[in-house]
Amino acid sequence: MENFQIYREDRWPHMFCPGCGIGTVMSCFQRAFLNKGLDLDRTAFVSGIGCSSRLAGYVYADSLHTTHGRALAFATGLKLAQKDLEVVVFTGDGDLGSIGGNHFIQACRRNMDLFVVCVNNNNYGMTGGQVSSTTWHDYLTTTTPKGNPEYPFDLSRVAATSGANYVARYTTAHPKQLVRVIEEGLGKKGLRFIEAWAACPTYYGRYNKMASPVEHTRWLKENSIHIEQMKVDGKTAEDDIDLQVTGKVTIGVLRDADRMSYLEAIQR
Amino acid sequence: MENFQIYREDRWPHMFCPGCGIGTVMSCFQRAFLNKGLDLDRTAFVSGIGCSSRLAGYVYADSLHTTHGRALAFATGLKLAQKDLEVVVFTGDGDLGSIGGNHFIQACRRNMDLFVVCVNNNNYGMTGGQVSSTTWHDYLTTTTPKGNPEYPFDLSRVAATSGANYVARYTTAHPKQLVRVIEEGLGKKGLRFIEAWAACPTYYGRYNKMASPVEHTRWLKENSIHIEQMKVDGKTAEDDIDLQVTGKVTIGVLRDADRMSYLEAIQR
Amino acid sequence: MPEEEVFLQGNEAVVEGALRAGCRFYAGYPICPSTGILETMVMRLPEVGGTVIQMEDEISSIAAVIGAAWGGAKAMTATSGPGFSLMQENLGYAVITETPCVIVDAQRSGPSTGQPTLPSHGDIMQARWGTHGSHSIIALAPSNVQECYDLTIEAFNLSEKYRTPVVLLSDGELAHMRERIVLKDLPIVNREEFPKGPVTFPLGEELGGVSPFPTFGRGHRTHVTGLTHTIVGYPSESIEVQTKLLTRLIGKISDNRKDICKYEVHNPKAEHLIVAYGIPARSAMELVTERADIGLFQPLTIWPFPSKAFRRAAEGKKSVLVVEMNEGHIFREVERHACRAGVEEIELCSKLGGGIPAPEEMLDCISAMEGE
Amino acid sequence: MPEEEVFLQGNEAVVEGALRAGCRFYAGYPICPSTGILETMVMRLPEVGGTVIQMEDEISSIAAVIGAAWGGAKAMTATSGPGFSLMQENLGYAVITETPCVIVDAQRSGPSTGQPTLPSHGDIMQARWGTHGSHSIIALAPSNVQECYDLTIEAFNLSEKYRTPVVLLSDGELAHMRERIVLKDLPIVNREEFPKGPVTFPLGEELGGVSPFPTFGRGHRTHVTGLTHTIVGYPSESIEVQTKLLTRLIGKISDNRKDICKYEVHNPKAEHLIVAYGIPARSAMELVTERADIGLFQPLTIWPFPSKAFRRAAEGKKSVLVVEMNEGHIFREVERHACRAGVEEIELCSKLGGGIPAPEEMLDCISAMEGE
Amino acid sequence: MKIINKDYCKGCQICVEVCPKKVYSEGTEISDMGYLVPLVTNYDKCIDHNQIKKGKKPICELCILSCPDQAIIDDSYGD
Amino acid sequence: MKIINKDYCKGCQICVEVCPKKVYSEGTEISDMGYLVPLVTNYDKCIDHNQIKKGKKPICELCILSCPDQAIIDDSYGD
Amino acid sequence: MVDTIEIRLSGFGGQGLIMASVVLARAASMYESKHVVQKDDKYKREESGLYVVQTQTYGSGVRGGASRAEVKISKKSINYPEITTPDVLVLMSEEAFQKYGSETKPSTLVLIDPDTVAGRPEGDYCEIPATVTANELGNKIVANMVMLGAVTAMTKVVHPDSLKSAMKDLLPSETLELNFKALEEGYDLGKSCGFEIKTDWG
Amino acid sequence: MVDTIEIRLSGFGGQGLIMASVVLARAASMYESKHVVQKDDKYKREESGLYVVQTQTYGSGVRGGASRAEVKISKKSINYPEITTPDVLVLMSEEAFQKYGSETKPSTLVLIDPDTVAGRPEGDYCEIPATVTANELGNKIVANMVMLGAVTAMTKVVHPDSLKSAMKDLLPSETLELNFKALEEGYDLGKSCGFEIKTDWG
Ligand SMILES: Cc1ncc(C[n+]2csc(CCOP(=O)(O)OP(=O)(O)O)c2C)c(N)n1
Ligand SMILES: Cc1ncc(C[n+]2csc(CCOP(=O)(O)OP(=O)(O)O)c2C)c(N)n1
Ligand code: SF4
Ligand code: SF4
Ligand code: SF4
Ligand code: SF4
Ligand code: SF4
Ligand code: SF4
Ligand SMILES: [Mg+2]
Ligand SMILES: [Mg+2]
Repeated sequence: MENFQIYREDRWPHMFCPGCGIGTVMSCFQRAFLNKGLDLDRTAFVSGIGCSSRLAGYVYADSLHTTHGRALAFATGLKLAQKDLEVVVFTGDGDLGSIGGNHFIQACRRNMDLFVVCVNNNNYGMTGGQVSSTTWHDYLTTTTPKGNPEYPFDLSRVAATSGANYVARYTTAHPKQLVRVIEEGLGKKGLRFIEAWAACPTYYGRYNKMASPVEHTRWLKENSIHIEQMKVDGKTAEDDIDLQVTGKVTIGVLRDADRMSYLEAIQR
Repeated sequence: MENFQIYREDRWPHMFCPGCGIGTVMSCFQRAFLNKGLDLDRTAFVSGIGCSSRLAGYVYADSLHTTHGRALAFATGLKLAQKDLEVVVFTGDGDLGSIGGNHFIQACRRNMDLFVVCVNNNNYGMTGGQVSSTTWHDYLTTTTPKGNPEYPFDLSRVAATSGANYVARYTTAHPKQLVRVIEEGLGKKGLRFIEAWAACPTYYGRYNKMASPVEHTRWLKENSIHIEQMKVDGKTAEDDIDLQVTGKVTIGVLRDADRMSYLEAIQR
Repeated sequence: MPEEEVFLQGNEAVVEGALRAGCRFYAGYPICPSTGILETMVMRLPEVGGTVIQMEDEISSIAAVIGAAWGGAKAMTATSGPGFSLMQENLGYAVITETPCVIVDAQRSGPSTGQPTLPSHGDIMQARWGTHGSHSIIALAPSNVQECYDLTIEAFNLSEKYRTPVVLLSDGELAHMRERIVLKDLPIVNREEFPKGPVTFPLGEELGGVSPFPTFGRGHRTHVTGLTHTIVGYPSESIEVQTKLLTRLIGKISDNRKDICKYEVHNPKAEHLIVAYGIPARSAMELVTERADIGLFQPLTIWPFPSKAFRRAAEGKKSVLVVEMNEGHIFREVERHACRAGVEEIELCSKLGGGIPAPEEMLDCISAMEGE
Repeated sequence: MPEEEVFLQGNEAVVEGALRAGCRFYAGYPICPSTGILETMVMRLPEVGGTVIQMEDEISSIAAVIGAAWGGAKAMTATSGPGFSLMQENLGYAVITETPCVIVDAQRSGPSTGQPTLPSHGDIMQARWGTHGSHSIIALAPSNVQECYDLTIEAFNLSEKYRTPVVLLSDGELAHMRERIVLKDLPIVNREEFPKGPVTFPLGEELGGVSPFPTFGRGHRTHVTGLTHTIVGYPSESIEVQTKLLTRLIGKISDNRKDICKYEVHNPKAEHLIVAYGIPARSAMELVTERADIGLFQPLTIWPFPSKAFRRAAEGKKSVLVVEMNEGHIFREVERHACRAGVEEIELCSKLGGGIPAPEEMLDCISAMEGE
Repeated sequence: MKIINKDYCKGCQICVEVCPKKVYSEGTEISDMGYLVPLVTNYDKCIDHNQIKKGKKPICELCILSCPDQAIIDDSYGD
Repeated sequence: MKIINKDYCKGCQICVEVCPKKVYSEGTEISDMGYLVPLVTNYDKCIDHNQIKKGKKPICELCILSCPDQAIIDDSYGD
Repeated sequence: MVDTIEIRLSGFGGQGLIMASVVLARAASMYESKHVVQKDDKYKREESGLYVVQTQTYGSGVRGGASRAEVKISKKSINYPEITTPDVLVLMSEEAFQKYGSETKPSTLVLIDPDTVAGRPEGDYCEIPATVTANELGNKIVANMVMLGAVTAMTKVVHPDSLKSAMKDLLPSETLELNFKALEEGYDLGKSCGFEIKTDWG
Repeated sequence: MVDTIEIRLSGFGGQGLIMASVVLARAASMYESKHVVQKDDKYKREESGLYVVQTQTYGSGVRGGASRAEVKISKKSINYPEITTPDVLVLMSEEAFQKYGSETKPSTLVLIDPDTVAGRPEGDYCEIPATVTANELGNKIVANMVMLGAVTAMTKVVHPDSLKSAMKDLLPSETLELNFKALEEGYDLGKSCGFEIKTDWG
């Protein structure tokens, strides 16, 4: 299998730091996309601003690298103007969960027919490692030098509560599972949300005692717990609102519904 | 008991339409505020834009009537600059749940020490009855002449999932319960969210066969179900994401947690 | 399409103009006094196979419009002051990505929430300068319901021809005013599609700085970015690339003033010249039809300001009076050009607050000037 | 406070200026090249008992700042182009509610995302006109690290004195440049508190249109609104009220130009006059120190433009050259005033793209002008 | 006695609807503001009236809390 | 054979970490880009190598999927 | 004989005055002989048509508050769209009377609904019991059409048939009969009033 | 003898060149005799101090890419802050060499780290094995200080003690010893190189 079947090799090596989890998400996405047999000419990629949002520019397809936080709104217009185009959104925890939080929940509520991949590296990589809406409580960033006083969003639960049809979360320490849920999500309608936790060793890693890509990846593995395991342990998903009860982030398929999608609703 | 203990009688009669539910929320809030014995000189009111947001201007206290959707952000700054001031936010479903959705979920996530009352009349009253993020699926508004293709937010569940400490919902058909939860919420820390469903007979009512205030109020009563009753019926809260399973909106205290509030966290 | 005579509000005329121009996507958020456009679109656009969506705010409205444009649709949004402020960031994105689209700003009395139902022209300079960074923009200002229709079509045509966002500056008075108009069968400019296949040749080197449009989903595999980009669309941090890009983007508008700028001149030989656009131009017409010594220069294209035409019109005038429903926006343009054209008396007749300057008020201004 | 000599980046100097001016609240959102201000504030502000919060975006950052101002704090935010665009709506809210606050825009090369790490001056006009509706604003532009400090203090002082938002227009070069400066012990203007008790007497009738500030929580029971409001703060839909309000709001800035406007003139007798602000003023200084025939007018206050002072400086000049890192923002102001002052040759030396005009480039412009 | 302030009442009839004791009736006269102001026709049935009479605290107040216009007062409170 | 493209590899060592068969080792040489590129030292232990040898589909691929730089290919695939 | 007539209708929201003004304006604009469109040479056919501008004020948010609508009708092209002192002033609420009652000129025709307005202007006026008449017809909602009928009778600014054509365009068909009836009643009330304005086309 | 010296340090991110430039600039600015501050009469003490401007370029997002820092030091007030052709050019990566290697004048002192740069400029240059030296000292992270030492030796632009004072301000104290050592090694390497620039204060 060739590595550059959907990416622009003329732009390689890419801009991401050594060990940046975004690259792993790229690999997984490519594999799922190819498995699914989708057509690059009939797929468009939309992203916001951030390291993770740069991903769109590396796909050898039509891609719209937009403004910070607004990717889903651009994607909504694109999808509605060309309803049979597959529209994939690449975004980051800052782009989607901080400045873009409203477009995120509204798109989920509308169950807009978009496929969304959020690379959640728990901080703002692009601007140098500031706190984001998913930075863990008490963790260090350049703007929380004494530890983050805030609590993180559980982006996937927010998506599910807002109404997204399909919601799954894994980390880059789970590449094969990522491939599987991306593939599964690509086959569905409505809003499909894949949250991929990823290492940003350059900042989040460096400030939180996991400076090397390997350490950061290990941290991801150790701090995640499968939703089925949680059930076994007798915890409900609600417990992880602030990652305090379980101390870990839930992974797995968190919602798989079949509500009328936006396109279905307007085409009734 | 005097009617104008916290309101500016010099601005009476107020601007709200006959039978507008905002007025009922006013009455209930006044009662709870007085019951709680809070000091008007040490309470500030912040609101966004919309009929419901005009409420702030009627309270005889310091009040900041800001820009559409941003009340919580203004309130955050005010609270942090004067940490012992009680800050109350009045907002609407459009102001809070549509344009202001991001500030809403972020303030909940931060568990910012604010008391928030959202008058949810399921549409934009101020601008003439357009669809809002809480308009029911298939209901009519001036911008959904064939019925709303979208599904509504369950604002209270969004607040709870985002991390608000205290979340309660009632309708103006439940004035005494509203008084009770407002009073209860005023005594807590962190973000306290009261969602008050209210009639907008002029628009939402008129377009949806409940043109008179009385009909609209009846609709509110008939279409709500207490969370305890749901449990009895064997439904979980999740069922009402799109008001389809139960066909009704859940009322009651939906979350009552005791997570560290933002002020507590930064003052540790 | 056959012509039709109709009795419409300004907001409705905008919608009819948009439909005739080929608009097939509309995204918006309610705000007085532009709401009527959204509410009319919701009824009208689906009838012609278009799609309308009420978004969660104005930021996402213009974003959706830009997205739709890349999906191949002629697309539009409408708003008023506060919403127009929120659109500024993405307006700049449309500029740098050369996305054809139309933004209507039905101006109300500001700043901030101000007086939502009263008209004013306080957003004229904002339309030109509201987004950050060096750039150009096209903006048009109708003064009656017919022009609401005509200029909406013109806005779409210019946006397609120059691959640029175009702003239509209506106001609270025009929005709701009803007049009888003709839905004229005007020429329509359609998007020129980028040649088949991937985007390989220089963008924007054709057609005097404007390249054909590589619609998404047709195999062009275009990368579109708000970052400074090379002629094939890739991000670049080179100063040279940025200089070239901006020079072209600004030049494609300012070098084509002659084609872009529409204006009217009345009583060209009069010794006093009034400059007015929008509603005040109507009040001025009242004077012009009565007094031979008063002329009118009415820019229909506000940005780029028709500077050459204006300088011609201003030459030899005893005085130039700018009448505006703001604190003097176009006045600044007029002053520099009129001064360069040799006019000595250049004054502003400003109406602050949501009113419309009456002909008598203009006369007062002229008298005041003469009395000086 | 004792003076201190330090070696700082422009961003850090802004923070030190803010602290000395009494800033006790900061809300911001990271964006290059302004991020250093947020990151420095996070370390420094708590040391003096202040509060910093990183908000979810720029809209909420400026909102929090305005909220904090009403809570009694001197408050500030900083951003760059895209974020500044997002702040426009609430900037207008600060204007109409007369909220003292400071907004720093460390300008980068735009439009849109552009080149985040390169400097430019593409937001100059935006600072003046970016929000909708008729209004006024104060904006200052430093050209070195010392001025970053000095003018931040000046910005706070002016914002308190005139109860208005003040914009500090720095840029990507200044933000990161390090120079040695003195943390001078400059005079500080503190907020004048509204007399005890409810707000009953006319707002803004005192002090030449500026009223004392009714801080929240002190029993004033003030209603603050972005709607047009009467002198006691209640919403009004009257045209008359709006006219009065806007006349006062605009007048309190423009009528006090003399007090507000800071500028420098070098080689006042030279026959050529360069107009430059920010970094290009430094390049111009290089020429001015070498050539007696070249003078420099450097506005430190960009808005309101020091028009009277400039007209005085321009009178009798053979030529005026405006050097800008944009497509000619201040040029438009200069052209009208220079023309009115009788100058015939008025040219723009524009540097588009994230570079800094070198002294030699300015010389080329002068030569080109002479050669004409 | 429950008193409806005619300068504030907008005739929404919510008081008529919510009162469990049918204390209010629809009214007949149009106020200066143009609204049909209800009448207090059955005050003696009012729960709170009877409470107060007994020296107890009001316990119903549904009408007062529901009235959107702060138009209803009970002047026997606080006696 | 697994091949690491020296022009793309940034020496993050993730492949070394994730391979269950310890096929990769840390490496010794700095590439032109300035990174320490791992070595493929135990290819015969590679799960997928053995799969392909058996004519079966690759089932592991952890290294390829994990590599953030698209730097690893297996040139025996597709044979 | 005037060549331009300015009509102001004022009252409170819900009385349908904006609709009345739109009916009148549409009638004058679309159904009176040849039509004209402003400001465009190709389309300028001055023959005998009427120029019309209809405007209205909105209050923000508040429903049921003051409402005002204006129609300007002329044989000449209409530039300045606002009305300063109207030729015809309809007052249907006390608030409207307080606000606009005095903005008249000696020739202004003032129509007052005696049941919704308490005050009376200093000069001449005419009482048109529109609300009562409408009530009698079965629904006070058509008081606006009663007033419109009266205005038309007194000004002849448009032919009643034009009004009916406009009403057909604008009103739900099941309400047409009632509205026509109201118009006619109003027309009679207006005629009986004795005042009139002569336009040069009426 | 020059009255202004322009120094450009270039390489890739992570080599600490920005830190080196800040150390140098701070040393020159804060620790060399009398100090001066620009553009303010009250504070203008021209006596014998140095004017310093330090600038740098950032790439957006990409870490480990090209990095460049510049210091301009003068006895005169510094206006134009940018460097055109440097008096001293330090090259620590091949990419930097490709980009800046030719932006020199005949008098430019070019310092190359032979182990990280493959190419060589046309004119004179001096090889400073900074990375190897740093490695030998125990951590290649201090290659920047080796280079800085060399630059100082060849230009005398600041006294080494000034550099050490600046380093104390800027570097974690536990790393100071190693950094000082690197500086000194670099100083020796620089001295042994033979080239030099004479400033009028050096
Ligand atoms: C309006 C606006 N505000 C701020 C920025 C600066 N900015 C660029 S990327 C970014 C954060 C991106 O975070 P995330 O989406 O998590 O991406 P990451 O870099 O972590 O992958 C910010 C704040 C911007 N470009 N635009
Ligand atoms: C930026 C901006 N966009 C739009 C508006 C127009 N607007 C005013 S109120 C409102 C909706 C208010 O809805 P909600 O908060 O539900 O209040 P309601 O009137 O229903 O009580 C809108 C869209 C505005 N003022 N500002
Ligand atoms: S800064 Fe973080 S997110 Fe950005 S490329 Fe580097 S490692 Fe990845
Ligand atoms: S429009 Fe609706 S929300 Fe607004 S005042 Fe009227 S009834 Fe209330
Ligand atoms: S509830 Fe209040 S406003 Fe409504 S009818 Fe009764 S008294 Fe009047
Ligand atoms: S207090 Fe209760 S019983 Fe008495 S009038 Fe009011 S609603 Fe009726
Ligand atoms: S995972 Fe890829 S980039 Fe990282 S060391 Fe291995 S081959 Fe190199
Ligand atoms: S495919 Fe699996 S076993 Fe083989 S090298 Fe890669 S990670 Fe190791
Ligand atoms: Mg991130
Ligand atoms: Mg609402």
